[in-house]
Amino acid sequence: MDYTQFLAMKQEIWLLIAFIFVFLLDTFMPKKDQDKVGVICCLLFGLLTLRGFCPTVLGDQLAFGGMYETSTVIVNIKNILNIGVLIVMIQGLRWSAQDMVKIRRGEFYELLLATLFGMYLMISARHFLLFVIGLETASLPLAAMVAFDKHRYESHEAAVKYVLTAVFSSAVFMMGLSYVYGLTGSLYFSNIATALTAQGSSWLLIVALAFVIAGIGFKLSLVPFHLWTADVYQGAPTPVTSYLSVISKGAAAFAFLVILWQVFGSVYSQAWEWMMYALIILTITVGNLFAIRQRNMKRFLAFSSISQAGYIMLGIEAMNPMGLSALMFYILVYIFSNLAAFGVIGAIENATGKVYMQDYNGLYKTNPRLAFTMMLAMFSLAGIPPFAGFFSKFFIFTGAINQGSIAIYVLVLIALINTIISLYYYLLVVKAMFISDEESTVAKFNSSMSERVAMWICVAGILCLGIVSCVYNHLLAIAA
Amino acid sequence: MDITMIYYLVPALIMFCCGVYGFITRRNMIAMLISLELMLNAVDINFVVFNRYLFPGQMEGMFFTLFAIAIAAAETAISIAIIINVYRSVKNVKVDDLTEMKN
Amino acid sequence: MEVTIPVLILAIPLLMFFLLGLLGKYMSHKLAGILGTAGMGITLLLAYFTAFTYFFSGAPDFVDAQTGQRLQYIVFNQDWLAFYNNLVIRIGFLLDPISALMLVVITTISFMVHLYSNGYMRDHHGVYERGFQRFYAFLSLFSFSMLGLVVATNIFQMYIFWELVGASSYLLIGFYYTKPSAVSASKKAFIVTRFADLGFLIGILILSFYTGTFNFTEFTSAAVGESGNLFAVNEATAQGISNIFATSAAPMFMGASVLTWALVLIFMGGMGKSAMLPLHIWLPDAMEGPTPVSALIHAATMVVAGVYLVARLFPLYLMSTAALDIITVVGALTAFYAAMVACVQIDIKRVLAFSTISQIAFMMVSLGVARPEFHEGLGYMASMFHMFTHAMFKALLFLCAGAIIHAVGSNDYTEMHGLRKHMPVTHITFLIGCLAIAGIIPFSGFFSKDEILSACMGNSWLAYLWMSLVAGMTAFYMFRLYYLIFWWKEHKIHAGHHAPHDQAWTMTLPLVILAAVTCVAGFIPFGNLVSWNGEPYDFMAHFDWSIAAVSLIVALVGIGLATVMYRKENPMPAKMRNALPALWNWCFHRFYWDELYMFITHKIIFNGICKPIAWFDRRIIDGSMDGLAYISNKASWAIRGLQSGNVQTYVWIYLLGALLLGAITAICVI
Amino acid sequence: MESVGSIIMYLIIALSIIVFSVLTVTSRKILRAATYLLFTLFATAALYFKLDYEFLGAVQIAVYAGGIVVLFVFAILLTSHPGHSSERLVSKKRALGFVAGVATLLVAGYALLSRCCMAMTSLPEMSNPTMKQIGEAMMGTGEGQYLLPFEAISVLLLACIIGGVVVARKR
Amino acid sequence: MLSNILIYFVVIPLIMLAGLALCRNIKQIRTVAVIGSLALTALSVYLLVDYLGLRAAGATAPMLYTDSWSWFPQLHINMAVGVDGISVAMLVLSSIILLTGSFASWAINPMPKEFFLWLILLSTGVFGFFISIDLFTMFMFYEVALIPMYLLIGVWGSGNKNYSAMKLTLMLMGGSAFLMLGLIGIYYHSAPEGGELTWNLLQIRENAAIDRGWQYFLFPMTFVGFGVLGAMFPFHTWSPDGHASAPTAVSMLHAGVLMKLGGYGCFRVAIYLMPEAAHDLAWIFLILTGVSVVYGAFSACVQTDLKYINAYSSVSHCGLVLFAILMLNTTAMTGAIMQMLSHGLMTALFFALIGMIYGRTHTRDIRMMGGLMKIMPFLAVCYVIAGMASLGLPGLSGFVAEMTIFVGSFEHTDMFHRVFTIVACCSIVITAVYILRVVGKLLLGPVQDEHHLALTDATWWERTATVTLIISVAAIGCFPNFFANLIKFTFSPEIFAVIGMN
Repeated sequence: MDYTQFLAMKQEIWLLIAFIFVFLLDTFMPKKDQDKVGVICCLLFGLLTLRGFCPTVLGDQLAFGGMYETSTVIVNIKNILNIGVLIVMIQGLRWSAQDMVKIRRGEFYELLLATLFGMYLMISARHFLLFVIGLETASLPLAAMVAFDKHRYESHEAAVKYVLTAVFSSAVFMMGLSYVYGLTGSLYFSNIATALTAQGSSWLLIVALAFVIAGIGFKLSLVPFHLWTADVYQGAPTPVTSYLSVISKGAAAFAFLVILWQVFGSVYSQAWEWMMYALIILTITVGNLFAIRQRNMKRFLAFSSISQAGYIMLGIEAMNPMGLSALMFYILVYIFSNLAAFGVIGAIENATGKVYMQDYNGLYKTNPRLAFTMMLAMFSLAGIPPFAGFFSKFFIFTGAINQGSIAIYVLVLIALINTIISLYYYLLVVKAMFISDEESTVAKFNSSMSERVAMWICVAGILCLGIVSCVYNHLLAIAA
Repeated sequence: MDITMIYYLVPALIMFCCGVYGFITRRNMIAMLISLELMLNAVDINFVVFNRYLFPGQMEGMFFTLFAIAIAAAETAISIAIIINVYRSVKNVKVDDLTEMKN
Repeated sequence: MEVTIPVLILAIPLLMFFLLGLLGKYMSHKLAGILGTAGMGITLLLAYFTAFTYFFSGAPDFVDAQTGQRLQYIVFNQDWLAFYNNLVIRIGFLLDPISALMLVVITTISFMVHLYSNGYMRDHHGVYERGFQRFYAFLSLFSFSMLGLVVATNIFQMYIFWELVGASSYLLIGFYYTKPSAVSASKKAFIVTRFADLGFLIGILILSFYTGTFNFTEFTSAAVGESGNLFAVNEATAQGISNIFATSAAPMFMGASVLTWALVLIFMGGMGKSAMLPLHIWLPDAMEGPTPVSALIHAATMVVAGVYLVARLFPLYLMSTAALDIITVVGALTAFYAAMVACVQIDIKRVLAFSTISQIAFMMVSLGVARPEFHEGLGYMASMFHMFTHAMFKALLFLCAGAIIHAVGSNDYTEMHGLRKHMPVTHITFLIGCLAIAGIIPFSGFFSKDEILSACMGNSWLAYLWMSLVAGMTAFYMFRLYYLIFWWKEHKIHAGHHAPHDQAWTMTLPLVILAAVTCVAGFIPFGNLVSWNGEPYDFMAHFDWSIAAVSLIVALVGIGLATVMYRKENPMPAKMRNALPALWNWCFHRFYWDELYMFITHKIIFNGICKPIAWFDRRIIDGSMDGLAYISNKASWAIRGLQSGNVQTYVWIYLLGALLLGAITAICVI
Repeated sequence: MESVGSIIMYLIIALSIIVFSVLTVTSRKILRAATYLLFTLFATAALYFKLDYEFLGAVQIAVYAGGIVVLFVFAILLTSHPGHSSERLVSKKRALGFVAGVATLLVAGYALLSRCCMAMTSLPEMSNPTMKQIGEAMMGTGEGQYLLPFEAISVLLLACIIGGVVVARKR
Repeated sequence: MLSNILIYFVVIPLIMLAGLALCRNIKQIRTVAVIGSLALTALSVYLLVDYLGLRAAGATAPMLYTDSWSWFPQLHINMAVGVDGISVAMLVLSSIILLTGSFASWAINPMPKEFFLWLILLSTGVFGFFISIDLFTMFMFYEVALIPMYLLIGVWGSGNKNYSAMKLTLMLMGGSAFLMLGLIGIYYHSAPEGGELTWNLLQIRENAAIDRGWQYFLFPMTFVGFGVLGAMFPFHTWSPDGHASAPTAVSMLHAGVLMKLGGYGCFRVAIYLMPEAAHDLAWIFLILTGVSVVYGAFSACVQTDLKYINAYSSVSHCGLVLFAILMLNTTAMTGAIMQMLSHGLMTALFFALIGMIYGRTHTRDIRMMGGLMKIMPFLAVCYVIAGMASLGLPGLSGFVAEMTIFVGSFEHTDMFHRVFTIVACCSIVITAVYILRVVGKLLLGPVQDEHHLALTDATWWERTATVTLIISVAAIGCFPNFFANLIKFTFSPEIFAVIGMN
């Protein structure tokens, strides 16, 4: 029994320490200093994030008999998630200081850290048991977070929908796993892969795989496993929505990639290639079609994030290092873009309680900075150069086409045509803010320091990530 | 007669399908959760049976089941907490009534 | 020859255009008029000098010392736009008999018109019309373009100036731009000629593609071949040029050789500019422009560009007699048609316009019937001769008409009657013009027309008879006009202003000069100067007295008839008109050509093509683009039921999705 | 060749699993449904015993039957009035559920049967895992040992407790 | 990096953007805009002179001033720049139109700062596109140039601006969707098996590794992709609406420069890189473009909105550009590029004038106006000149371009090309019809609306803008050989060798 193996899990352990620290702080801090919990938590997590970039955490290692893996790529993806979580935390400061919420704000940060821990496990797990635990850790406490706004009915409804779909999908997922186990006799990724290479594809495997894909597809909100998404995003408190839409999705995407490549890589063309084609096309198209009509900004972004998930899947479909790097880069850019959008939505919601698109009419005249940030976010999500979104989209397409078959060209073409639809609805927001002649219903207001900091970070990311090529070059270098 | 593996797998599958049926048809959310327990239980049976029949030399399936039971408990706990929360707010646990957000 | 003078001939009018156009509004009207006239005067002198040098200096550049043959001489030739191989548009200055002749004609008439306009473009109180400077600028632009056209060294240069001439004609016809009729007339003129130019352009494309050159010298020398070798002086041929028509004659299209097609299409351009049937409709309307403009552009210079074009390419046309026959037929029909219409018009400028059409048709016929084997290509020379004389007397007639209109204030002859006492100078000069056009010896028209008839005779007797008839009609309608203006009983009152009288010296002087030229021009030994191959010949040798006598008689008959009918007010015309109402109506309405065109352009092209296309574009093409958006939107609404809000439905779709995904993949893959 | 007793045992277990499952999801009284669930869980525990996983069977009874079902009962009692039975199901919904259940059964069943050589495996010999083995596997860090999941699930449970507290707390 | 002259075409706009962001009032904004665009014009003229000097000194490389800075090395993406005669011509064109556009939007209202910010961002894209020889950066700049249009039209436009702006943006981005696929496809076939892939145009051309089968797929993708921006026949419908709604300077820049991106791209990417497919598939696009030449002209004949007329005229003229490019020979292509220059200038002139007229009369319906020649002679005369250029009057730019195209197109001897050439030729007549119709109704004739009599003629900045454009139009028209030689030298013979022509 070699307990030094825990040292491989530096990031997880630091995260847990932070978690416990916040827990203790929240429990034992005097009532009057409670409002500092959020800031302390942000600072702490900021340090943690910075620490992630230290060279000491790097290095490939398999621990716990191959159950846990850490590598440069994994550390990087965790760092990417950390950045996102940090922004979410900063954005959440103002929200968590509200009267209705502040009594529970310590728990908000604790749950945030706990679910992040779950995501770390999902990413690092090389054994399905650990993976399932990670998955559940990442999704169950989130249900509590979704239900955080007790004074809002939508929050309850969203929580119910989330938790019921989540447990159902975990049941389906585990059902699939049980068949995989039956076929291969192991839950270690490497062993399964070896066994599958030997036996190839079968009905049972494909059905099991479909269940597995459905289980993770739930987290990624791939169509047709996406139906909870919009309702939950709409109902959840805005910081939780942004957390769900970027961090949870990003982690799931990477975990999905690991599972499909490492575990089922050998049955790529025999099993999941076509499944993924179908899912990608469905996801992008249906997400887009639903997004066209939405007028609630959070719901709108929910559908937009569904279709974004489809683009992320293209990186998985590529089955090559370029796809991996493009996926990481896409998630990174997506974090900044989407969080910028949610930052603006949250700021406006906190100040005025308005979340509908028509409330954004003429926003530029009253709150030009918010409008500008929102526009950048929309352009980046739509993939307009020179913003980061363009680069991420371009690279993910390039990565996908690297796979080389004619089918992938068709797939990419469909995805590209869908970008037009998505551009349409992103422009609707821009139109409301800049073009609409109506008087703005949102009066001029000053957003809080924390919101501004978060937005500045996001804007900086949107503007710089693409043009400053070293980020992607780094990701590509480590992926190769 | 040999009680081969399929004899265990099929009842488990039926159990799972019952769970699915219940989950989709029940209006009471707690009843839905009960159906869900059936599904999780079916999964557990599967793991155990595979482990026992095909890979008797190791304990992966068994351990998975062990942990799955814990996970099921956690799931149930948090689900019930949320359902009770909803009950407090709307005095009702009918899933059909929670359709405010749609389209 | 020095380059300076030819360059100046082109540059001065252009300079004047820019000077008057850009700075005109800062000048007094008078200064502008003087500047314009002076500029043209200098150009006139330079052009005379150039022409004189060409014809009479005997320099080896211009005339072959041995044979006495006149040569083509390129004074300068500047590359303007290179396409490929030798296909280069050049801007140059070609001197040969016809271009020298045209230089003289254009500058003379242009100068006269410049001078004349000083008087014409003022009202009776001496107040200049609005836009006077602009008028002179446009005149200068026109002169520049026309000069550039005639001295073109290659067919593309000709096309360029051809277009410029059209544009300046557009500007001048539309000079009174607030008058809707002037605006539509100018538009019509431009579009009709533009349509003709399309043919010209395609013709050029065909010709230049097969010959690999634009240059006239190369066309002609190649066309004449080794035996003629006449214009091939200026190292005309690059490699393989003698084979050009060996190739171009070979490709056939719809039963005719490519060469014929090219020539016919090029002639189409000429038809447009020279108002040949059926592209003549713009010319009568063009009379909406100021009368001096009509004199310059629509009588003397621009409208003969078509004739000039055919003459320029005459050696080529000789290779395709089919094309020449087409020219003859078109010309003959036009001549007759225009003469018919001219007989009944009441607007004096209209009459002159139709007479112009008819006379140009004479020139066309003359070219069409010209063959080297008969009278050494007399038709060519006759055509050029007639072009020259016609320019003079027709300009004279127009300027007279202008003077009359200016005096009376109307175009309608019913307002005139009996002006001979009030305007004696105008009367005499007008009469001279009429006699000339009718072909009465010794006025210039007699000689030129007689040679045309001779040339017709040489080709076919039918052409001769036909053209003689037309000549008789010419005499008739011109004298009809003459009597109607100057005879009859004068109107008692010319309400509102004092009685008409002869105009200022600036207006009468050109009349007198032109009349004088008309009297003597017939005696110029034209054959010495111009012939189709440059070889001078004695034109009297081809003078057929019998034909001359016949034509004289025909003319006299026409005059006599006009005298009988129109000398005094009498019921005969009305009787005639009642006797043949249909014919009269058709003639009066110019055989309904305008209505036909109106129908084609408005009903068929505008309503039948443009509008449907615009509709198609907005509804079908654009509609399908909008339709895509519409479909996406509809689809979006159609599938919104998926998101029913009930979590159990969500789960159901989830599970079914997973099962289908698995099952379908499994069925497909395994 | 199994002993008759074993076969009878099997039949009882299988039958009760199936019957009680069906009853769980069809009974209209919710408390009764919870009771049927309990029976199903007991039958499952019996199945584990029959397959020689005594420890697992014990856990099943302790955690599931003893813990979760009690939780359910409390929840039911909290949220419903006594004697309250659920209304009749909408037939459309029943059809949906039926389709989903049968489709799952067909697809997964066909998938299982298509690997018939695997499905027809008969029961091999196996030594009962001793508590020592189980304990070592639970605490070990090597391959086939589960210290890390064990630790991880503690975080999960802690997080769920916090979450449950957050949600259930009155304000 | 800054030692390369070309990079300044991007750097100067970026500096302008920064400068504009700091501006406080309209005066400063104008100053920045004018100084910046003057600097760009000066730069482009200097480049033109220097380029010709280098060529005269015997530089024979297909592109000069080439330079390449690594950007995403593993993906072989570089910021690669280089120009040949065509790009130089386009750069000159763009800078002139930007300059005149700045003058034309002298009194833009409201939000002048934002307007110029977007306008300059747009021109950054345009300049970047023309100097790039790397497909990725080219594409990036291409899209940078497209998107500001949405806001420029949406905020500062008129009429049905929301719809138009959305339609324009979506259709153009739709084109670029095809384009992106085409470009990525080209990248993956840019080198022979095992070779180093590249985005660099010249390198791809040199490798000539795209096999014919793939070309059949990639050529239509790229050609249609760029063709949408070049207003190719079924995909042109954004143009009338978009132009009609756009503010003056935007119409100018869009029709004058942006649409040229399409033609330029078709040539530089689709045909240059995939000549075989171009040769084999040209007939499809020849039919489309040949039709669009007359189709646009016919449509223009019945429009009553000035901008619609001009937009359809652009469809016709730009159709001619693509038509000529597809003729695949030096002469026609020279003509195509000249037509791009010519159309760019004259259509910018048109839109500037229409904007100025609209700014005064507040209507663009030709039925509501008349006799403007009397009221605003300067603008009217300029309009006539623009019209004359458009209908191909010698001495102005339209003529030389069209003639070059026709002569080039006529080099094909087969019936198909001949027929379509003649069809295209017909446009010169139809063009005359609609131009004269407008001139007749709008400028000539009696004054239609008494209120118009009080209107004023052009202001000094408007005069500056129009006169600059007219001089440029006349310069091309009078000295075509200068431009023809500038362009012609560029056509690398090898692509024609591939096609088996010239």
